[in-house]
Amino acid sequence: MQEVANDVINQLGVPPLSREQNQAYTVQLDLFEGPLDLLIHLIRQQEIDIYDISLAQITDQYLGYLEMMKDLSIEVAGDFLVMATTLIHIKSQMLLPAEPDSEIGQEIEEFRQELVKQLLEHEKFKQAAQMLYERETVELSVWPRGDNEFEEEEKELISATVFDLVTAFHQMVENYKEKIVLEIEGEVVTVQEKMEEIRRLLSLQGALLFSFFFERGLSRLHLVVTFIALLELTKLHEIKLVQKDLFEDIQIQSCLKMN
Amino acid sequence: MSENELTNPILAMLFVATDPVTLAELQEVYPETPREELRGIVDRATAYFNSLQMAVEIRQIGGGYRMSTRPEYHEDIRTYLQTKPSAKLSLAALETLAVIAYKQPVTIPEIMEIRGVNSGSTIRTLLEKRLIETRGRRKVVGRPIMYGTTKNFEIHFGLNNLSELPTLEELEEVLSPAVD
Amino acid sequence: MSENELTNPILAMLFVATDPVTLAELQEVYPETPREELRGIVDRATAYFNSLQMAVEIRQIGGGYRMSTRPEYHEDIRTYLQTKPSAKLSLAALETLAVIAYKQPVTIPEIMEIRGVNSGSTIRTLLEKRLIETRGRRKVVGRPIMYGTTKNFEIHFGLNNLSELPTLEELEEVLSPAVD
Repeated sequence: MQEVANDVINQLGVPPLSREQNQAYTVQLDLFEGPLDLLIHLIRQQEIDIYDISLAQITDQYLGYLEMMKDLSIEVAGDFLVMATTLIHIKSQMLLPAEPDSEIGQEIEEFRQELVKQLLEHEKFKQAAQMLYERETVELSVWPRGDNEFEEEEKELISATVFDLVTAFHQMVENYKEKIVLEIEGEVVTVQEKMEEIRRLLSLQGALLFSFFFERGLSRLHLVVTFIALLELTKLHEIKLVQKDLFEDIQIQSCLKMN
Repeated sequence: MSENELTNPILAMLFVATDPVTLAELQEVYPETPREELRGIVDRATAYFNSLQMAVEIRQIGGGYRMSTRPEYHEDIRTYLQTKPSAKLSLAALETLAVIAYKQPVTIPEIMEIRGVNSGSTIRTLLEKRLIETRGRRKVVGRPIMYGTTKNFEIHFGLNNLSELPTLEELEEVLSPAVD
Repeated sequence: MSENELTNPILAMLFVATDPVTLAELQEVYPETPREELRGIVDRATAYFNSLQMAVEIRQIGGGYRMSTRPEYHEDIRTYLQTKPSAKLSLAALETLAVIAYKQPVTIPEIMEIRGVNSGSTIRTLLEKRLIETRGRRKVVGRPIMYGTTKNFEIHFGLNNLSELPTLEELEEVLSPAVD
């Protein structure tokens, strides 16, 4: 697979992912996804074995780099600052006069080893990302068959995942919140007024859908009043409510002769 | 094969294309090659391909060339296409299902309030697909039926139980507008 | 050709299918044929088809068989379809995906620890592209959601299954010796 990938990549002229191409004097912040990337870059630049890194030295370089970004008015992401704080803390501990094998000394060595471990682990995943990049390059140059001749006319269908479900709900909740905002300045309505409104609408249209009253973002008060008004009109035999099938929308029909 | 260096790329185009590929279209891809030469290449590629007597053949149709399966395999293909589970939901069904999943047990008027539209027919679809079920009646005026999700819903969405459903708060950072 | 009477219909199905065709699907079409025999037929059909060195080849991908064009024709096909090269994943997305692929099921805090940066918005991108999916919750404080890769991940990266991914140790050997 590796050779195939390389072949295709060469053939396609795709530059390999590399963050080592920058010159020492150019600063490309987006080259470093995070503090671990920057640390690895600094270690590579020094050509030191990752196992032999000196915390004091790497801290100075790291802070120097952040300083340079600041001078260039480049905003430094929070993740970089968290690492900076940690490094400064460790370095300040190292500056304290302490006996050679004190607890602090041990703590610092543990931190150093932990950092080396984290950097090595991080590097592996960078390489895994590179491998995925190469595979993706190959796959993006390959076409499966397009829509086939038997395709059913099922437009707009999606095969849903949990993510779709949450996203759909999130979207509706957002819309709903907006709707509620519009209702805050609602005026008082009476059942009588609602009955009049329904009579007027029915005289214009003959029939109404129940959902009509719910689609307009009316307040809960409006909906309750509407509901009572509908019941009242039913009792007066002015309207009848018809549901053609279970779950179908309810139709409000006028019982009065149209003139 | 490849008597001509264009033969294979052209066959690849016929494979990918959803409509018949015309000579004019091929001419656009290969502006250097004279039209008649191009015609010769496609015709010979077609003849060669069809001589292999494979499951697929190239036919001239609608002023172009099209790869399609031979009619004798249509029945098997139809059976195959029917095996594909129709696990697909319309957007309306997905929305209704989302409200039911997060607000269950919930009634149709309540779903309507959140969705802003009538959800009757999608409720039916979801019941048919056994993604939701009835859960008794709400003790309010009209005693509307309440709905909730089924075991099948959990299986469909790969959940062990409902508590695995991400909460809105949790996905807030994931769902907030992408920064990069 | 047709050493077996099922060879051509199966090749026709592979031609028609837009997704990889699995043995389980073929089994549904041909319930009478033993699974292993079916596997033999598909494998031989694949070998025969690929031996013709045509514009299209059959590959095992995402747990099934799929016909697709050979990579060397991508430029001509792109010209014909008038498409630009598809957007590739960002470096951040690839890195996050690599962590998920190798450590799955994995939570956002765990991904953050390895990457050293917040990965919320790339998670969203990967979910939208259906390269990852939720996988229940980790039974630790806060019960964070776990993520894993999807079938679509395998297809996107040309894998038949996850075990085809090189191990992290292998990657170290292949890619790291003395960086230029």
